[in-house]
Amino acid sequence: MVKLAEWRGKEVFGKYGVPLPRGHVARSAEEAESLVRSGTVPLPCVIKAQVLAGGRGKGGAVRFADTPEEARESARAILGLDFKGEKVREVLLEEKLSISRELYLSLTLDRALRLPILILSSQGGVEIEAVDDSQIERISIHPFAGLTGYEERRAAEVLGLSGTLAKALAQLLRSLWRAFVDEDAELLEVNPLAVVGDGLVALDAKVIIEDDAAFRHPEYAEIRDDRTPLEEIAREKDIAFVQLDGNIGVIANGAGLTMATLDVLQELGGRPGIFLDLGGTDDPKKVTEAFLLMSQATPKVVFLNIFGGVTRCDTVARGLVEAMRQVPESQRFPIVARIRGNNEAEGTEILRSAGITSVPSLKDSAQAAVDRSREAP
Amino acid sequence: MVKLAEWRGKEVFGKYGVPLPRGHVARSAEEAESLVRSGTVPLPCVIKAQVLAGGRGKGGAVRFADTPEEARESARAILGLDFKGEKVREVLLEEKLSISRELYLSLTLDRALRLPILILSSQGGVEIEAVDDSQIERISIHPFAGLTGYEERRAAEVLGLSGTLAKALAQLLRSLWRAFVDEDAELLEVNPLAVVGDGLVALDAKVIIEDDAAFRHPEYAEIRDDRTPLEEIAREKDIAFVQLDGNIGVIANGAGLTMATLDVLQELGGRPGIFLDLGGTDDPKKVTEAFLLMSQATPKVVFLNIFGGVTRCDTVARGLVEAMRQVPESQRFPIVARIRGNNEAEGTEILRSAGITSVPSLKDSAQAAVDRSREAP
Amino acid sequence: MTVLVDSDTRVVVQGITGHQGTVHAVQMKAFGTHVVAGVTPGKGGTEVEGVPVFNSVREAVDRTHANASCIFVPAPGAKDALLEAVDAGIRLAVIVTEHIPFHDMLTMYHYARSQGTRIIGPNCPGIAAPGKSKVGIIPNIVFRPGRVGVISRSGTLTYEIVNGIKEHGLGQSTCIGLGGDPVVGTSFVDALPMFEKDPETDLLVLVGEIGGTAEEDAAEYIAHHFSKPVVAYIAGRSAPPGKRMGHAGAIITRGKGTAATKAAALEAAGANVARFPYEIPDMVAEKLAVTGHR
Amino acid sequence: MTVLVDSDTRVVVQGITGHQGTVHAVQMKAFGTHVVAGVTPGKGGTEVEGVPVFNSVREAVDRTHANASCIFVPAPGAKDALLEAVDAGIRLAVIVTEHIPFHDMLTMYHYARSQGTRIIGPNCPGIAAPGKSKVGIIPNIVFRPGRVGVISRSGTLTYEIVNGIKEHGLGQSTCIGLGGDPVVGTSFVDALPMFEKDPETDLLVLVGEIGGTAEEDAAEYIAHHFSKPVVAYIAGRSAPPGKRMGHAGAIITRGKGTAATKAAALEAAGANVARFPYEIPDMVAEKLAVTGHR
Repeated sequence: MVKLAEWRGKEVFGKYGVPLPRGHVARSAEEAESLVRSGTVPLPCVIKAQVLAGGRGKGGAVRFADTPEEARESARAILGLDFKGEKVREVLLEEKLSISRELYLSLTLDRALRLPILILSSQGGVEIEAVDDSQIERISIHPFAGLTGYEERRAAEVLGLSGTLAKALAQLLRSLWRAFVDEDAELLEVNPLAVVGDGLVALDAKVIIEDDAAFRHPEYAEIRDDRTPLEEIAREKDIAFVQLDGNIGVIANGAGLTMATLDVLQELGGRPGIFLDLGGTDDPKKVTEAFLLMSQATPKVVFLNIFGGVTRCDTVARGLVEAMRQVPESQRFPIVARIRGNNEAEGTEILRSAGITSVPSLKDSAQAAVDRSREAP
Repeated sequence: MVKLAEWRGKEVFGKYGVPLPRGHVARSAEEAESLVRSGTVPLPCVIKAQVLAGGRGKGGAVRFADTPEEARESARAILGLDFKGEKVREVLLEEKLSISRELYLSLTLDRALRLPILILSSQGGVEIEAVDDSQIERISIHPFAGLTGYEERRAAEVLGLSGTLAKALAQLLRSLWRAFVDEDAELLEVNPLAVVGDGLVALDAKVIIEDDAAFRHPEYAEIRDDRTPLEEIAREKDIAFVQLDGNIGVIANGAGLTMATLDVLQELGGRPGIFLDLGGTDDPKKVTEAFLLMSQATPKVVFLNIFGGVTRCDTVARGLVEAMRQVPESQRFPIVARIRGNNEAEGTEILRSAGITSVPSLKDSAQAAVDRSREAP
Repeated sequence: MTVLVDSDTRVVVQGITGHQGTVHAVQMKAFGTHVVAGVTPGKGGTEVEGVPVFNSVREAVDRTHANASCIFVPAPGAKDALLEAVDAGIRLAVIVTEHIPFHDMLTMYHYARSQGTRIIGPNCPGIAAPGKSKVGIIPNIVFRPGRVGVISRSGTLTYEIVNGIKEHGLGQSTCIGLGGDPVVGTSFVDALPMFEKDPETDLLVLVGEIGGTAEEDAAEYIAHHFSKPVVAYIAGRSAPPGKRMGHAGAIITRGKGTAATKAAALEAAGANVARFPYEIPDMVAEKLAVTGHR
Repeated sequence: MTVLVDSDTRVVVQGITGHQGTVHAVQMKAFGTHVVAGVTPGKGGTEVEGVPVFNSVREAVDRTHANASCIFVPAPGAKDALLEAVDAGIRLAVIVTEHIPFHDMLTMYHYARSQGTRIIGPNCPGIAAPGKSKVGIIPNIVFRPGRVGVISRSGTLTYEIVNGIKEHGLGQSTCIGLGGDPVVGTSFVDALPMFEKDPETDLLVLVGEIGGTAEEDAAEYIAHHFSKPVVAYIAGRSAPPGKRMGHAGAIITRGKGTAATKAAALEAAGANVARFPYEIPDMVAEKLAVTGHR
């Protein structure tokens, strides 16, 4: 998924006509000051760190300014902060508005209903997880009907809006609905949605675009999300790769089998640290690349657990042997292997020639991997 | 329905990206000449009368020009023509293209399927009614699926287009489909759709917009269609009014009853000439207006056939009496009345007071109307 | 249930606070219909002629167990009203509203169908089963309980014909006015199987009109699947081709859908086609006598 | 028909000329499936491994009476491929393709449903009934005819478990890999009634994973409507919250949909939940022995 920073999310909102505070992003204290001096951002203003993690207000990543100098100093204080593991490289400066109420609104997918769902609460401005369920309304939207007038009216009722504000809400919902569909969004969240005078303003914007729709959204291609550098490389090579906190590297094929492998290792007392899902491939090169990637993550031991379907056992064995040839002696790691399924015999034989024994039992092989991970280095 | 003149239809097409010949509308011979001199319309060009009736080519309403002077003279020859009852007030000047094939394509509604339908033929440039059914392909489009790739491929196959031309067709179909939906069209017809080099060009454009969708298309409000002036007045007053060739005026309520009334009169040897459907109303003023309108059409006799439901008999009777008070003696016409249904007794009594007898039997009253229509004036 | 409605039908009137909505809510009640709720957004909590008004159909259904809707909401809001009824679980929606753009009706029809809701209309007088229930606007005075089923694309012409049947001393089982728009929720072909199955219907009167091919399709169905006698009438024999005759559906296009083709198809399917509407009651009585009914 | 497929299933492979399409067409044939046609626009008239290729699904259906489709068309064209299959009258579509945007799947799912077509997948290994038919990509070698039903959201983990059942000397009635995407055509709750009704299934193995509430919903169904013994396994116990685990569906959100909540719900519904995947065959054998089967 592509999680957009607040200011990028607001660009998307703006494109669809969602009302926003006047504001601009800045990448330096000086830029922040000049945005205020030029009147692009009116005073008083708020300066917000552009990070993906929540809880910025409490975490000191949001400040206020009444003068250009204060804007500069606030931006300076925030830029370069390490906020929950993210380095702050951008701040968003926005006019400070006089807010009478804070509401919550989001659009996402309800998997069980297989319908987009509008989530609403009159308790905005706090984490929605903390709001009591009785204060949250869910309105599913059928893609063939689109957002209907009666759903708009229901939303206004839930949020306690009437008259001009109800009309503003209907307009905003239509904008968000169009954005949700046209941008292939996974999540559009406005929290808080502020009542300002007789209008509504999206004070924050959380936008997640679906990865799978990337082919029709080249405009998001260059946007960083929350992957580690190795995860980013894996993504380019179309390998699912997640770094966790542990020392056993796991290479398996298929999300379910990979997860089950991690589970087994953990249940047996091991600490799986890297998970690498080959997916379905019959290209030995991809397997080689996966192992080279794994070698950069410096696992103590690697557990290879393959059930051959689309991915054949001999393909994996060949890719592994080639990877071992390429990895420098110093970066090598012990390998515990279990390859089953299509072309199992050939794969097992190829591994044996390279000095690696494939143990058919998942129980025994996983135990062996855990044992190796506990040995002194 | 709002039938657009060719040049207006092409404006709609252009808005959605349908490829068109370069051209411009002109309302005088001088304007035609200057369009050519300024290069707005390249030479050689074609000059076409902007009328709604078909068969312009054979009817002398299409001419060609190689020079600005010829353009002026051709425009002069066409402007002011009386073409099948329509006075030519506008001509469309367009570049003359080198055409290798002429195809047919339209989008309309299939009532039985309740689906939009794409009609295609490789035999373009002639009236589609004249094309053999085996040469016509119908592809229905589901509104929830939209126009799909496989439908586009099927269309290309039917029209015998491949490669670049198939891609051009897909693009054009998508444009037309969007226009059909977004403009609330009843009919979009391109005949001929011309193959020009390795592209497609819509040489003609027939666009009919649905009347009922007028509330979301104020842009079509001022466009004339093929109503007579009296029909236009009726439309403003929300009365269905059609002028035919006959001398009996019929005022009834509801399309079905009105048609049945005309049928009965005709079967009995009468010639119904004006049909006026009051629809459902309980406003005597509307009834009065309907009679005043009828009086302007100078019928020999008027047959009033009402079955009271939403429209109550007493309402109709009151409206009629008021109308008779307003119509000058010279424009009065004899009235044969039959009013049945809701509040029949009151209505009948009101008419009797005004000297009009309501005959309950449709058979007898219709016969009376026919008899009156045959009397010497 | 006779055909679609019976004494278990519980009606919510959408747009009840409008003039037509109020008038016909009263008329439906007078017919014996259980009019249990009205809906007008913003008017929730009020009453119209003793009928409680709610802000939404969902609320009306939750509170009154309404299972059918009669929609009077003007055309620009009609699509929304129908979608609301469908989503609230209403399974029969009679749409009286006229002038609904057919593009809207396409969405309404296919959406309702996918969710299992039957639409009658739009631009229709609705449905009535004398002695049981009426959802719509057909005048109460034309009815009398009996065994003649009526389906029609017209409004007032239906009243005329149904009234003629009553004045002849016969009565109706169920009468449905399907509406004459280009896209209707229920066509002849959709309605015919219900009358075929209905044990309370002995004979069917089918009232068609020019435009479209609904009558030709009905003839096809009747020929193969309909066992009861049919008396038919087609309006529009005198209409000139291509002229709009009030109903958007009543356009003769491309030589198909004429009164002549429709009448011929129905006769070929075994129906008796009346030349004049006032002949229908006699033809019905005769047919019933021949087939041993009545 | 066992569950969805049997020896009357006639498969058209959409995207047959692609590498995966060809490989699995061959594998399906080896399984005994009637692979009657392939479709690749522009390649009509050719053959792939003895299977005739057509330009459109309509043509394939007209010529070969295919009644099921196996879709390998890459994600950007997958929606179109499915709509084409539905419109051509295909009533079972197995979508192997991965990375289909869920917005596309919403249209695909609701459109297919409205037209009466069942989708399995997307991003799924498909369905197999050993000795009868296979539509999809599950390796042939893991199967053996028997009386254990299997439904799973995973791919290779399913192969692993089904293979374990075979190696234990048991066999399968029908195995369905539902796919792990956020929007799937067939969920556990949709598949459970088929296995309940299937006379060839004595016991069901349910393989779930973290994310969503499909397993909790399944538990609810099992508790009230499923009479056969259930052995379950949930993958992802060790997954940290909020990390994407390969499947778009495998995200733990808001404290719901964890392995613990799923396992607890299934146990409360009477299922036996395995701690390790390799325990499943023993548990199945034991359950079958207890209930007197086998």
